Order: sequence, then structure tokens, then C-alpha cells
Amino acid sequence: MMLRVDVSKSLGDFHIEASFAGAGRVTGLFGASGAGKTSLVNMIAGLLRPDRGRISIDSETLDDTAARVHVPAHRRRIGYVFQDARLFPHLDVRQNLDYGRRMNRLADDPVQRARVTDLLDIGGLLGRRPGQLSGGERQRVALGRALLAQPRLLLLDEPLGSLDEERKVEILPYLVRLRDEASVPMVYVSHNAGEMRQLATSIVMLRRGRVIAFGGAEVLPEALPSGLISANTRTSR
Amino acid sequence: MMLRVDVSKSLGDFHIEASFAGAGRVTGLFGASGAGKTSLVNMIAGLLRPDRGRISIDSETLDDTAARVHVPAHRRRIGYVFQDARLFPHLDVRQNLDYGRRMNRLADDPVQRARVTDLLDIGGLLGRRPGQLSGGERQRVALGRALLAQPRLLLLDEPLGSLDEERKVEILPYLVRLRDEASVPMVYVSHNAGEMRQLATSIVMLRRGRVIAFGGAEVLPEALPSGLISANTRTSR
Amino acid sequence: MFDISPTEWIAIQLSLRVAAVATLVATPLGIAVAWLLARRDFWGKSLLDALVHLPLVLPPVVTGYLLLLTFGRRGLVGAWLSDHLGVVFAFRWTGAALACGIMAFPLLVRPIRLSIEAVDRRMEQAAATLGAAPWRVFSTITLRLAMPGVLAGMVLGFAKAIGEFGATITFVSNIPGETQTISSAVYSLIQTPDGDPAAMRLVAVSIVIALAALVASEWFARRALQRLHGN
Amino acid sequence: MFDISPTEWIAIQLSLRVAAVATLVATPLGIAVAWLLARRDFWGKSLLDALVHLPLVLPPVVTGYLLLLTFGRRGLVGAWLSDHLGVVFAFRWTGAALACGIMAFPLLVRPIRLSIEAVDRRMEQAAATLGAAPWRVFSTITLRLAMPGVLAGMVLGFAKAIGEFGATITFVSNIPGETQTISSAVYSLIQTPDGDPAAMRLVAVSIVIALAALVASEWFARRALQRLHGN
Amino acid sequence: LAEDKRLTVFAAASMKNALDELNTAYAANTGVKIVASYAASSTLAKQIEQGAPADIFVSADTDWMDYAIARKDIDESTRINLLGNSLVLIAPKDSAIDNVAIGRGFDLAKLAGDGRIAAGDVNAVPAGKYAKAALEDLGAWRTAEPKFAMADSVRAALTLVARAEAVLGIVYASDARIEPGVKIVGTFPADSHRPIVYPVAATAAAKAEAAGYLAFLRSSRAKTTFEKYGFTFLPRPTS
Ligand SMILES: Nc1ncnc2c1ncn2[C@@H]1O[C@H](COP(=O)(O)OP(=O)(O)OP(=O)(O)O)[C@@H](O)[C@H]1O
Ligand SMILES: Nc1ncnc2c1ncn2[C@@H]1O[C@H](COP(=O)(O)OP(=O)(O)OP(=O)(O)O)[C@@H](O)[C@H]1O
Ligand SMILES: [Mg+2]
Ligand SMILES: [Mg+2]
Repeated sequence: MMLRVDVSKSLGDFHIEASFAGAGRVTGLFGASGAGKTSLVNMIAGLLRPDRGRISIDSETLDDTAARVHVPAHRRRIGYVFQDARLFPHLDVRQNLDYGRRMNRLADDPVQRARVTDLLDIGGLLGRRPGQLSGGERQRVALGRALLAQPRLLLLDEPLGSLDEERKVEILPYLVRLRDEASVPMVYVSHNAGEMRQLATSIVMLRRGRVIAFGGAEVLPEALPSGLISANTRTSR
Repeated sequence: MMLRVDVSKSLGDFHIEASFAGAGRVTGLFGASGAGKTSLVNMIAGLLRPDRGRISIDSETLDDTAARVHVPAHRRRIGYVFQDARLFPHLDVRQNLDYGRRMNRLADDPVQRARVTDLLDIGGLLGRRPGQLSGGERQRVALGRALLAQPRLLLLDEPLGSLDEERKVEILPYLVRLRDEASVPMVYVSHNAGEMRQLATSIVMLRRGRVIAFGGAEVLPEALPSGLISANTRTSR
Repeated sequence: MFDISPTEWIAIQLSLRVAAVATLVATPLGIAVAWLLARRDFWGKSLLDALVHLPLVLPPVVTGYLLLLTFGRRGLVGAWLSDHLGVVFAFRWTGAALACGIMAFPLLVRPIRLSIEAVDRRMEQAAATLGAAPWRVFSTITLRLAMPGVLAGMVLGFAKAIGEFGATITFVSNIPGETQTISSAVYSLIQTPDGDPAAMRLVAVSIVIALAALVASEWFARRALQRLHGN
Repeated sequence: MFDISPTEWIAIQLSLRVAAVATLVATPLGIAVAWLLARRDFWGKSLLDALVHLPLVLPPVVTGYLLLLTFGRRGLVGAWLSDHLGVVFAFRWTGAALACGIMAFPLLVRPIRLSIEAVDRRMEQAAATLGAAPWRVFSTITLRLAMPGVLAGMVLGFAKAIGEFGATITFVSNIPGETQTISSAVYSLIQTPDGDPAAMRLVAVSIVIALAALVASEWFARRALQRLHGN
Repeated sequence: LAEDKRLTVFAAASMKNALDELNTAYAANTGVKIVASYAASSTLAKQIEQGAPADIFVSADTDWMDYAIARKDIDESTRINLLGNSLVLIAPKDSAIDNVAIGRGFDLAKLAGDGRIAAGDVNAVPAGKYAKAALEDLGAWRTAEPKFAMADSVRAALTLVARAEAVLGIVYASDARIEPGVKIVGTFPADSHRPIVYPVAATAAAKAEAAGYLAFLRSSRAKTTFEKYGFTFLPRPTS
């Protein structure tokens, strides 16, 4: 799959001017808080319209401001795990998980559903409402919901941010498997270089709305031992 | 400061039965997603009433179900940075930051405010509304808002979860400084062992609503290099 | 005290039918208009808004008179409807329902609109990324989240329809068994020198009806709210 | 067409005064009642709820009559108020405002209640942890977030107060310069064989007033919504 | 004090145009300002019962005047039967029905066919009450009753006929004369119903000026005006 993005967009004083082509199976978006990662992902999903530019997947144009093309979000078949989980509050977990299948009129696939709920360890939560979930549980349900809609591209906006490391260790390989076996291509947003290294086949580094580097894992900052922090402790005591 | 917690609480099928005393300056709450960290913190803040038990800070009882004591949240002077930022949507960033000062009728302290906004790098966002912020920006403003209310205890529920590592590296030392110099005691929730090691002076390990270990950094699981993940990649390809 | 005469019984039944039909027919329409007002910008939006509020602002007699001019046998719309669809409002209970529906319309639309405006757009966005076309987003997300408003609108509308009488009596007059609702019966009783006790009896009945509607709606609303606040 | 007679001018001014006073006085009360209904559980809550809706359910004439019996010169409350506080409602414009306020009350309370119920409790919790006492949480968070509902309630209430006439004319009669509002003026004109043109002129005036109120409220509501949705 | 130069008249709504004209004239002549409140007679009677500041009560029928007198709200000695009216059968202007003889054997139901007969509420609105009484007297009520469409005022009944919603209507002659959309097709015999009377009286709490106003209402000046609006003037005019 080939994802091509060449857009510009202004949000208040903030300007995005980004162009890249994610040829690999997982395109990593890496950048500091406020770099424009979520905004870019929103444009790919069709939730935010670029002021100018094009977005395409393979030969299909999703956005082309010059040609006035804008495929609406619901026709893009792009799954999105939001930074804030955005579960539907009036539906229980089971219904949340089932929502994409219903909307896309897909056949019921109990095997797939069981596999996803097992992996995400949310089988025990199916009857609960989102308000009764912990932060991490919510994020896992959101991940399951996006997967079960069988998207052709998956956008993951810091999906593991609120997960403990044990769970990360469990889920990340699954994402790798999705990438390799199910060959669901992804755009993966994270500020964790380790995760990026694991998952991304090509990496887009963003700073202040602009692409400042593009390539393989080598563009990432060097990993610091034990979560990058110890290097700085001197200054703090 | 001495924080004593000895409570039990049922939430649906989930039962919390936790007892610990955080004598140190920073008590770390460590545990997997769904372990009960947020629920415990909510009880300390006074937002959730224990079914049974006591919570006290030094000699002041905050909750005592036997004596029917329940100090309401607004009288506890406990700052809380929520897992979801919970900024007030109708106020801009400046007003959000100022809210605690107004409510506690504290004198205006421009120096302190400047220090906090500089450190959190949110000086440029003061006129914005929460809806116009990125995920990480929102979390930083929430942190600033809690700090500027001058609490006697600070509850931090994964406050750095959505921050990039550069910013974490900047902010964590500040929290350490708060702990050491300003001597604002904290309860710090995280699933990042590295952060915990940095900050916590005593650590409470939770699993399924119960305290399973208590002590210094030695109770934490061993840190894995570069974000814990590489050890598992074998299984995933 | 509660010995109700046969005519009064008929009036009570009629009131229930008129109010129920008015509310049920007006609700989908009200939802559509509320959605337009909440979510669309179009030429003439203020006009539509004003039109919706009109029955509230005008003395009911005027609304009834305008209905007569429009939907009467000789009215523009009324003549067309009766010629082409065989639908007649004049002097029929359907006319009473039309009048009540129109009088209740502003009360119905406002709360629904309010609730639609309060729906978190981010939920709708999430639904769209899951493949929901706009109208399915509306029916599965927006409308469900706006349910408390729909219920509130229906209660206000139903209560108003039970109490309405000025527009109704002007439009379809007061024909026992056909268009005489509780309210118009009460009205004539109050105008009769010794009618007060009978009027108060009927007033008690309409209070009971409204109370029942209220309790039912509170029950639904409580459920809807619990759903939304997730507990 | 718009040559308005001096009596009519007086009626217009009176209508504006009556509707404005009714709305402004009823709003804080309506907020309080809405809050009680939205947030508190207490004995008699259903009763309060029913009482609030009553003016909607009863034919306006009945409400007016009950007001006359209660707040009239010889009424229980009316006599006490006039003896002890010197407040007289009977046959004064204040009585018209009282009648309009009561008739508008259910329309005012419902949307406010709806908006309060929709306020995210987590915001209130956040405010409490920042040291805000309950009433300050209410005034700085809940009420602000419920602003669209307050505005909607005020618009409905004001529009209703402009259109009200059944309860008003029954309670305080139709005295030019004192209690004759636009609506009651329209009523007497409609009862007069050649009064229709004058009635329509006044109807046009009340439409203009309501339209102005509507446009103003839309403007405020749009601002309030923008605030809440953060853009 | 200006307050002393003011009289408040509570009058049945159907009197509005005639009284408005007379009140203007009276104010011009005497300097006493007349404030008139027009509403349903029932409403006005109950308001007077509750202490309304009315000096004069003009009722559209005797029932509500009797009601007020029974409650001692009215100075009975000042009561006069001021106006009369006659009851007419009307039809839309372009109706085929015309020149109906109303008397014994008059079959209103047959005349209406499957159409409706508009009138004031036969239990509540004075004109409706008279209509029912007249039809009962003529033996036409039982068959005609199901065809009645009762309006809340004579004006509303008139409108129903003028818009041809109803094929027939029974209203006062005074109202029928002014509405261009209807024609009078018959007049009810005066002896088929109680005399139609608009009684006038001062209230028990009336100001002294009330007497002068009552006298004015009986004057020939008033007679001319009332007759212009189609009422029958009952008293012998005092100059
Ligand atoms: N109202 C409720 N009803 C039922 N179960 C609940 C309710 N609220 C919370 N829970 C459950 O209680 C457990 C603890 O939740 P809590 O939010 O305290 O977890 P946490 O440790 O903060 O997790 P995370 O790291 O994912 O935020 C979870 O399993 C959650 O599903
Ligand atoms: N509506 C808006 N008006 C003004 N500025 C905006 C608006 N929306 C976003 N921004 C700004 O655009 C920038 C990019 O936001 P975005 O959410 O894309 O960041 P991000 O890279 O996802 O950050 P994070 O890692 O913190 O989530 C931020 O600085 C944000 O403040
Ligand atoms: Mg983001
Ligand atoms: Mg949590």
C-alpha cells in the first residue's frame, strides 16, 4: 500500500505543511507534543479538510483540493484509534465493538471477535458501559472496535499511551502481526522511540507542522536506557 | 507528610481492598490497567466515597466511615491532575490556570505563574480554548492548573502519559524539584517503572484492587532496555 | 366527586387521542426541524426558526384563525388535501390534533434542538470512521445521545396538547364527541354560572393524565441519562 | 399600515415590560427549580415537577381563574401580600407579569433542566478538587455549561409571555394602560366585527418583537455553543 | 386629581366598537376618562366578585348580571336593561339557502343537510344559549343538536360561516350585519326565546361619576350609536 500525503492546513496560528509518502506497511509519525501529529491523522481519516493539497491511497484519491475531491470519512474505510478513546457512551462494550461491523454490513465473525477480545483482554468487560471502564480498558476497547471494522488502513494515535508495560508487551506484537500477516497497513503515532522501532517500517519526523526527517529507524533519536529519564536526573536534585 | 489509606470499595464486580501509608514525599501507585489506581486516587481526592475505611493526612481525618466523616473534595486542598485532562471547555487556558487561585482566594502570584507556564511551555497557549489544544498540551495545562492552586498534596494520574519524551525529560525534574524544594507531597500514578524510579520515594504495587507489594524502588519490576519491548519481539515475527 | 358523565368520558378519550396523535406525528417532524436548526446553515433559517416559534407568540385564537384560513375546507391547503388525498380537518378530531400539534411544535422542537447541539461531535466523527453514513450516524449516535431532549420535548408537547384549546376551538369549534376535548369542555363549563364544580372535576382528570405522562417520561429520561452518563 | 394608535402603543410597551419582567424574574427561579429537579432527590419531587408543568396542562382560563382566587384582592395570598408587603397583583400590570411568568415557567424550566442534566459531572469534580465550594461550582461551571439551555428557556418563556392572554385576561382583565397587553388587545379586536385589520397590525408587531428576541438569543446561543465546543 | 376623573367599565367583548365610540364622546364632553376592559361576561363577573376596580358592568346576558347581583357586587338599584338584539340565521354569502321562514315546523337539521351549524357555545356563550332556547321552543333542537359546531364567541361562529366551513349559523343581528361574508337568511321570532338583553349597572363600589355615565348610556346620543351598530335600544331615551 502506498499512502501519499501532501497537504497544508492552518489551525489558528499553527500551520501544517507536510508532504510524505508512506510506502511501508507501518508509517510512524513521530514528533513532540503539538507537532501536528493528530491533525495530520485527522486529515488522513477525512475528519479535517486540508486547505490545499492531496491525500491518496494507492491509486485512489481521498482528497484533492485542486480537483475538489473529498471522500467523506465513512467511505474511506480507514480505521482510527483516537488519542481520547471516544467510545460511544450509550452503547456497552459489546455494542461498541460491533458497531463497525454493523455499519459496514459485514458478516458476523465470532472467531475474529474472540481473537481480538482475548488479545486485548476485554472479554470480561463486554456488558459494561464506557463510564465503568478504567483509562486503559477504554483504550483497549477502542483498539478492538477499530480492528473489528476491518479497515484497509489503520490510524493509531498513541494507542498504547495509557497502557501499562505488561499490556504493551502483549499488544505490540499483535500489531506487528497485523502488519505482517493480516497485512493491514497502519499509520502509527507515538512519542515512544522504542515502540516506533518495533513497529514502523518508515518514519516521518514532525516538528512544528513540518516534516523534518523521513526514513527508517535511523532517523529516531537514540534510545536512552530505562525510559530516557535517568540521563537528566543530575539537573533535578 | 503522612498519608494513610485503609479502605474498601466495590465498583460493580470490582473490589478494592487497599491499605497503605505513604510516609515519603512521593507515593507511587504502580499497577496494570484496571488495577484500581484511578479509583484509589479518586477516594483520596474525595470524589469517590469508600464503602468502609479511613483516609487521613497527618493527623487530619479525611474519611472515616465508622465516624461518618467525609471531608468534601473542595475542602481537602488536594490537587488532582486527572488521567483525562478535564479542562473547563468554556474557559480559555489562562482562566483554567487561574481557576484554583480564584476559588481559594489566593493572592495573585505572577512569578509563580510565569515559572509554571514557562516550565510547561504553555505560555503561547494562554488565549486558546481547550478544544484548540493537542492532547499533550491539554495535559500540560491540567498539570499547571493543579499546581497553581497550591495544594498541600498533589495527585498525579499518569500525568505524563501523553507527553513526548523530550517534554517528559523537562517536566519530570520539575516534579522532583517540587517534591524536594517546595515539598509538595505527591501521589503519583504511572505504569512506567522508569518514571517511578525517578520520582517515587515509596511505592505501592496494586493488582486487582489489592496491594501486593509496598516499599522502595526495589519492588518495581526490572526495567527492560529501550522501553521493555525488544525482549518480546521474537514471538511476534 | 369523580362521577364522570358519558359526554365527559368521551371528551377525556378524545383528549388522549388528540394529544397522543399530535405528539407522535409532530415528534419525527420536530426532530427533523430541530436537526436543521441545530446543524445546518441555510438561507431562511431564521425564518424557519421564527415560524416554529410563531404559535407561541401569537394568541391561540389567531393561530386557530390562520389554521382555518389555511386548512379549512376553503383554505388553500385544506381544499387541496380534501380534493386530492381525501384528508379533511374541518370539524374533525384530526383538525383538533393538527391544531394541538402546531401549538405544541415550538415546545417540542426547542429541547430536541438543544440536545442535538449538545451532542459531542467527536462521537459522530468516531462513528463516521467506523463506516457509518451520515444518516446512520444520526440515527445510531446523534439521536440516541439526544434522547433526553426528545423525551423532554415530547412531554412538553403532550402536556401542551392536553391543555390547548384556544386554537382548537377556533379552528374546529367544539362538537361533543368529535372535537370537544377536556379543555374545551372545561372552558364552556367555566363560562356557565354554576359550572365550576364540574369544571374542577375535569381539571382534576387532566392533571392526572399529565401526571401520568410526566411520571412515564421521567422514567424513560432517567434511563436515557443513566445510559449517557454511563452508570 | 403601521400607523399604530396611542392605546396600541401603550399595549405594546406594556407587553414588552410584562414579558421582560416575567422572564427576568422567572429565570433565576427557573434555574433553581431546574437544578432541584435535575440534581436532587427529595420527597415530593414528582409533585414539584407536576406543579411546574401544570400551567401547560390546564386551559389558560383555568390558570387565570386559580390566580384570581389566590392572588386576587380577596384571595388568600393576595390579601396577605397586600396587607403585609403592600404588593398588589390584582388588576395591575404586575399581575399580568405574574400570570405570564407562571404560564412561561414550564417552558423556562425544562430546557434549563435538560442542560444541567447534560453537564459533564467530571468537570464539576475537577472544580471541586481546585477548591470550589458547591455553590461556586454551580455558578462557575454548571451554570456556564448549561447556558445554552438557559437561553433557550428564556426565549421560549419570553415568546410565551408575549403571546399569553388567556390567563392574563382572566386574572387581571383587559384594562387599557394597566393590563391590556398586545395579546389581549388582539383578543378584543378579534371580537369586534371590523377589528381584524387592527388585530393583524398588532399581530405583526408581536411577530416583530418575537423575531427580535429570537435573533438576539440565537446570537448569544451561538457564542455560548462556540465556547462549549471550544472553537 | 386625574384619578377622580376616571371610570372603569367592564363590558362584554361584543360591545367594543359601539362603546369605544361612545366613551370617546363622553370623555370629550365631560372630561371623565373611560377605561374599558373587554372580555367575556363570565370572566368580568368573576373578576368583579374578586374585587376588580370596575365602576360599571355591561353584561352580554342577564345570567352573569344576576350572578354578580347575587354576590352583592352590584348596586342593583342602578340596573337597567340597556340593549336588545335579535337572533338571525345566516349562511355564506354565495349560499343557495335564502329567505327561510322560521316558525313552527321549521326543520333546521334538514336545511343544514350534512353540513354544520355554527353558533356560540349553547351552554356558555349568550348567543348560543338563546339559539338553543329558540330552537327548543320551535321543536327543532333535538334533530339539529348533533350538527352544531360551537364556537367560543359569536365572532368565531361568524367566521366559520363566512369561510363556508359551516353551511348555516345562528348569531346576533348586530354581528351579522357587519360581516360581509355572510347573509341573513332568516330572523328568529322574538317570542321563541327569552328577550335578548344587555343589562348595565354600577358596581357596589362604583365612584359617584358612575351615575352620570349610566345616564349618558341612556341618552339619545347613545341610542343613535347603538342602533348604528345594530343593537335595539331598550330604554326610553332621556335626552
Ligand atoms: N462504575 C464501575 N462499575 C464497574 N466497574 C468499574 C466501575 N468503575 C471502575 N470499574 C472497574 O474497576 C477497575 C479499576 O478501575 P481504575 O480506573 O481504578 O483502574 P486503573 O488502575 O486506573 O486503570 P488504568 O491504568 O487503565 O487507568 C477496572 O477494572 C474498572 O473496569
Ligand atoms: N482549532 C485550533 N486552533 C488553533 N490551534 C490549534 C487548533 N487545533 C490544534 N491546534 C494546534 O495545532 C498544533 C498541533 O496539534 P495536534 O493535535 O496535531 O498535535 P499533536 O502532534 O497531536 O500533539 P500531542 O502529541 O500533544 O497530541 C498544536 O499546537 C495545537 O495547539
Ligand atoms: Mg495528538
Ligand atoms: Mg486509571
